[in-house]
Amino acid sequence: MSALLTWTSALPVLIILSSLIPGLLIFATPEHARTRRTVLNLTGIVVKLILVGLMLRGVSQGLEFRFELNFLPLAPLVLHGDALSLQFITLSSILWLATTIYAIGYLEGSPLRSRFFGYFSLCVSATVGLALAGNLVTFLLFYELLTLSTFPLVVHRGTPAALRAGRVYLAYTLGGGALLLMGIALLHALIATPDFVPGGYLLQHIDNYSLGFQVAFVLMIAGLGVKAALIPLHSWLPQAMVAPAPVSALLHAVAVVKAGAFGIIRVVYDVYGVEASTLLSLTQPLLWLAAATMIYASVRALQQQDIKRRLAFSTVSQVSYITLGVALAGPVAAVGAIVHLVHQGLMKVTLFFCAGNFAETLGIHKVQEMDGLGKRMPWTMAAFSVGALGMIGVPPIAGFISKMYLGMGALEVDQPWVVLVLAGSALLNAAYFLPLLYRGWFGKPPAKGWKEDNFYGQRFETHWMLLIPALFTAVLSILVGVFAGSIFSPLGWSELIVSREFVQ
Amino acid sequence: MSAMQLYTIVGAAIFLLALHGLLMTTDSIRRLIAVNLMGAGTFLIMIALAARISPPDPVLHALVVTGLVVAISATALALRLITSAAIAQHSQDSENKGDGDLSEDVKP
Amino acid sequence: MSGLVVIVAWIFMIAGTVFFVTGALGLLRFPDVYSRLHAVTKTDTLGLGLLTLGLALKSGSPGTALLLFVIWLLVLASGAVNCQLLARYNLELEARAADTDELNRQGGNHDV
Amino acid sequence: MTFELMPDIILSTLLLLMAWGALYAPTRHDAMALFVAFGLVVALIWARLGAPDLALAEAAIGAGLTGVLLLQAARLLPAESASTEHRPLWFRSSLLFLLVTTAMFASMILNNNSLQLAGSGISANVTADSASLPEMVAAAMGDSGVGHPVTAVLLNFRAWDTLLELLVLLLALTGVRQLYPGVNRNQQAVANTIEQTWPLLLAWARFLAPLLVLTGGYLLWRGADGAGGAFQAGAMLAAAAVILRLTGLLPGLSWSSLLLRLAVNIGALVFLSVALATLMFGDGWLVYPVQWAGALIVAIEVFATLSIAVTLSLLVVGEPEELSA
Amino acid sequence: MTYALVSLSVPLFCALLLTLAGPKLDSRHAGQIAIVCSALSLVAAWFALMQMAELNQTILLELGGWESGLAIRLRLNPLSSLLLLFTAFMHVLIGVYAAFSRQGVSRDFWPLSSFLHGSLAALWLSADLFNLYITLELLGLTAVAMVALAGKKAYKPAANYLILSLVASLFYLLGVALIYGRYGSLDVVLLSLQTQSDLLTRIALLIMTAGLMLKAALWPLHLWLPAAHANAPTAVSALLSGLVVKGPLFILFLLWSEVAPVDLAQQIGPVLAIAGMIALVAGGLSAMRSPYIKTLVAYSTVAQLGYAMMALGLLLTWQLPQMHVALWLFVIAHGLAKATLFLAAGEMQATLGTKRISGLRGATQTVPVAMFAFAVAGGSLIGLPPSGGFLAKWVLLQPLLSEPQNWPWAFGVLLGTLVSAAYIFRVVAISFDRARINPPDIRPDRVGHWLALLPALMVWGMALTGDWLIQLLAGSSV
Repeated sequence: MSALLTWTSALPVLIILSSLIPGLLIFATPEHARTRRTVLNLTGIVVKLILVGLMLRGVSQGLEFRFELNFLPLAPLVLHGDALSLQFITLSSILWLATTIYAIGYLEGSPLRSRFFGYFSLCVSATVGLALAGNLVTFLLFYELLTLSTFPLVVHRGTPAALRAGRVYLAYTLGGGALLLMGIALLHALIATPDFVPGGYLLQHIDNYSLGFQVAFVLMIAGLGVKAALIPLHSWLPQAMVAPAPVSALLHAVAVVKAGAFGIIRVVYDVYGVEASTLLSLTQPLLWLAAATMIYASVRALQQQDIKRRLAFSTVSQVSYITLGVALAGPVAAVGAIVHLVHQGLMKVTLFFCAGNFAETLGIHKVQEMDGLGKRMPWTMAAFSVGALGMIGVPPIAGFISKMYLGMGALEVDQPWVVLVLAGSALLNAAYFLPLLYRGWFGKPPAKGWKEDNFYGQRFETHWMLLIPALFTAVLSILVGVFAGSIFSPLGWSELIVSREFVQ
Repeated sequence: MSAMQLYTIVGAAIFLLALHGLLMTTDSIRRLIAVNLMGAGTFLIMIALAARISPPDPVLHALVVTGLVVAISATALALRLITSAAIAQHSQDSENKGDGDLSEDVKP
Repeated sequence: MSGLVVIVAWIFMIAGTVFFVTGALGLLRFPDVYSRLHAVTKTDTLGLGLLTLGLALKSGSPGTALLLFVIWLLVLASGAVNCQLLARYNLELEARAADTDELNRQGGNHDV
Repeated sequence: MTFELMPDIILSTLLLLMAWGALYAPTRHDAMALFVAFGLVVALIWARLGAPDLALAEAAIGAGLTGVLLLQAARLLPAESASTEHRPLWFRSSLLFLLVTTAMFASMILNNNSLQLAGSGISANVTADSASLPEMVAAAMGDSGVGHPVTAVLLNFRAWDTLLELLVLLLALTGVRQLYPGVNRNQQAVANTIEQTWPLLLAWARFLAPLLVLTGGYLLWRGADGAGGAFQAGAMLAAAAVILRLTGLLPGLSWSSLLLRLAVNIGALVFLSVALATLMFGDGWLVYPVQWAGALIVAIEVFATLSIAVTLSLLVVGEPEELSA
Repeated sequence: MTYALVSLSVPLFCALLLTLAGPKLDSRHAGQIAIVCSALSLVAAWFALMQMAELNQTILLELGGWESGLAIRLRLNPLSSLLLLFTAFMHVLIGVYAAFSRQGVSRDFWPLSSFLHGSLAALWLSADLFNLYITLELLGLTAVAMVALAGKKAYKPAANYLILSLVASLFYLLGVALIYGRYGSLDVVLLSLQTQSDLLTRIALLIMTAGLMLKAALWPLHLWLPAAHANAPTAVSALLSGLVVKGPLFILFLLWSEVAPVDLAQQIGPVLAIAGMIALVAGGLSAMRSPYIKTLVAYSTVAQLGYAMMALGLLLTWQLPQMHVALWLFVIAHGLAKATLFLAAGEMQATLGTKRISGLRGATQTVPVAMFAFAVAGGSLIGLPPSGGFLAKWVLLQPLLSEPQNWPWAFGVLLGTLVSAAYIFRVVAISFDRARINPPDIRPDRVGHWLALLPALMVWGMALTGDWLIQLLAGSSV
């Protein structure tokens, strides 16, 4: 307990509390106290950003941030801020800022906003806790809390359709959580639960527990695969589209999906280690699974008529890029995977914000209804195009860089067929994104006007709180792409992580 | 075949017969009688065991006395419960016949 | 001398049991409640008297003899009282049954 | 060998027949009557097996009070619904199963002598060194404070069981009291007593009651060094109270009177305070100082008898308004 | 040992005084006295636990000072002291709820709950077979009397419960008689040295196990439980499910881990474990199908006891003493979680005026705190980290997963988790339905809801003391 005294051990806890405490306070604020709720939200975000900045500076100077609380015998609760977790935290904090502003605008005047924002901040604190987790048991703890805090968001509207989607979501995520628990318990039974060690800590036990490790790996990947939306376990994601736009943005760009991917990165790099996983021949099947997910999801995206469902399937395929990069088990591919975690987050959030704007302002849900959108909402359409092009991999937007690194990584570990898959997937991305852009910019607006036309004739094309976040993340994904070379860009930071990962 | 063996077997026979009676009958009073018979069977076995030595084993006798008091107090409670349940059921039926079944769950 | 006493005791006891058996037979054979009551109580008291007399003789000690005698007195009293009570109760039952029949016949069976 | 077993065989067959009757007699009244008779035969068998105080307790509690309870319940209960005339097929087949299990148990008892039933008595049981429990009891009788071994076991060696026993009685009464929540005093009591008690019955009750109280007191006193004790004495006094209550001679005591509540609780209270006293001042929980052991046991027994008698009579003939708080 | 005895006798004295006071005290004052007594007993139990923690070896006490075998033997080991503390803690929690929630309880609830506390304490401490019979009987009668508190509708289930409880006790008594006949001693410690696995001991132990399984409503013999627990008053059903069913389980554990010879225990182990697994699934399925809230919670008791039975079965099959840590962690975590489930269910039933689960639509808005308590307690039943249920499941899983041939049992635990998740989230999902909200009849009783939440927070707080609990329990193998 004495570890609490030094500020380096207190910082991780403070980061989690910085979103937990405002969340609990928001639960208590009555529905009409709109300003107090917004103030609480914003202070929470600002404090978290400051703390994350502090930790960023500390980690780059090589400080050690570690907090420990005994929980299970040989498996204490450990919060450890290392380079990988920091990247994920910075991503989630920034996107939490954008999504909160967007949500305040989006939910203007709708009921139960205290409950929504309460669970919203609980969800973010679970994500941050998950990122900071120092060993598998702490990871499991925050993984399950993430499920519990996101379920009320998915069923926020309370309609029968939302409840059905919520039940499917719960069935998958709780099932996944149970599998993950089994995997972690199996590992704990074999070799207890030490902290995450860059390069993995299973190598020396590999000869006497190889079967146990393989089964544990399959269980854990299955458990994490539910949230990372790998092939057989992905169908909850499109159905969760029934939730309000900020929730789908949060789920698909910041919290749930990324938690799954982040978990896979942790398990492969910091538990098994690249060497052990190749020895146990685990990476190859994972590679095939990721590739299959990429192609299958892109094809399914083509068939979707609803914009948000199309974006959902595109997320399923994009996240499997990360799994692909991890499964390639090469340093360059690893950089590609880790940087794609950030890039995909930025681009996908922009796309969801824009989809939300279209639905909220002009009541557009289907792809056919997007004709002539560029004239009525030029700024949102521009942000949408930036996101879409980034997804396809057009330079200088962020998507291009991660795909390039993934391709080079694949060549480095001489898996040429992966480059083909990447190219194919890029083509499919283009196939399902370009028609939207074409309709938006070159299509004729509907003769008898839009279905609904809110915010017409105001200074901005839609509510300013909906527009600003979309533009902010679009600009960010461009900047990240352009200044990829600098140290402070996600690419630079990923190279720092990978350099520590593959140093030995 | 000594007397103790005979009585142990008879005790067991009564126990099983009473168990059979408990499972077969539906009337509460008869099931209660069956339980009392089971008790008597068990106590008979205990006393047969006690009678194996010339001054019979006082510990077993003490156990049986305690068992008897448990039996009477439980039977008294059971009988009172059964009669109150039957009276409640009786008044409930007559009340229901009066104005239809009061559905107690979700309000219309 | 004790041999003689034992034989006499046995004779009394056998006589007692014979009375018991006749009482039981009476219980089975007699048609209505009152005669069966009569059979059981009368024979039991006499049978028990003979039995206790035989046992008292057999036991020899005056203490137990007195005790047996008191037991016999108690059974005698309780037998008589119970027989009387049961008979009276039965009478009442029959009287009540008779009224209800009469009521039924009189008012037709509208109140069934 | 079977000749001197003849009375036992007769009694056993009688017992089994009565048990069968008590379960499957056509009407409920016959079943109850046969159950009371069953209780008497069991008391007879126990007396024959050398347990006089148990036979006494069974006759008083098992056959007597339970019989009154059953008959009282029969009066209140509506007629029995399904008559058990028709015997379904699986009823007979389960009887067969019953016979088979009894035969198996009998063969086990007969040939493997693990219960030492056939032998002359318990050889010092399996481990030679430790004396069998009855021998231990006989050895420790000296400073147990009483002469009769059963009372010594009940009130000294296993005093904790008897204390919990008194609580069981108290609990049964508390349970029964829940059944009459709202009954208030002025409600016309469902006359337990017969409307117009016949003079003969009154006279008989007046004769029996003092006799019962006398025998109860004798049993309580005799319990120290012979067959008897708190439970049997309590049962006798309860029987006396039941008779007086049924014939209306004894007025109903309502639960709101402190006296009744004190009487019900006194036994357990005294016992528990003795236990606490021995824990605090003596040298252990329920460790009676040897020189006062006899006096302590008698004191406990007196209060226990009082509370048993009152509790049993309330259980058997307690009126609704007597019991409702 | 004196602390344990004080912790035992305080509730008994309180019960006697409350019956003595009778109508003089109204329900509120009686409640306060009862809560003070349980708190006192809690403090005494805490000191006993501290004494056990640092002594870390069993204290035996021959009652009445007679030599072992003749006298009844009380035993205090870390396990029984922990159970004493747990019982006292539960009584304080539920007592506070019963006293201060608007639903309230009748006056006779207080002496009965103190009796329950005393008889449970006597059961945990006793190490004498016949003494266990009497405490079992005391427990049964108190439970029946408390079920009868709920008024007319509860008399029939209470009568049925009493008859089955008597049958179970007589089975147990017959087994005790046979064992005494065979070995000539009633003391658990002495018997554990003498018992051999011959035919008679086998029969006696089987008869006793049947009786105890009927009393503890373990899977095949559980049919009386839903009716009895669903019709009892709210606070009573929390006590019944949380504590009363655990008494016979403790005796079953004592019987098979000490009294029975090792090879007999190893034979019954798999049977109990399989029965536990079936209980998990069968109880869960019937919970999912039941249309009423309280019946769902009652069936979930039957299911969760499946976990305990599986832990006991595996403990006996592999003779791994540290497995009993998982068993007792389950018992404690289940007790606390089930208390909140029943209290929350009772509060929702009273506020929304419906017994049915379909009537809970929109509960997150009409009765938010009660629904939150239900979800939190449900989380512990499922075993979501960092709750007590998770702790118990984690400790149970360790030996299962260490050897590949034990993995099917781990699959059973996984199945149990999914089934319990299904029936808990069935209720939680319905409560989020905003389309057809079922408006409350009366204003929700804020205090009662928060008090219902208290035990659930405790079970989630168990995570902090998890390590210490496991060390303590592991210390006392038996």
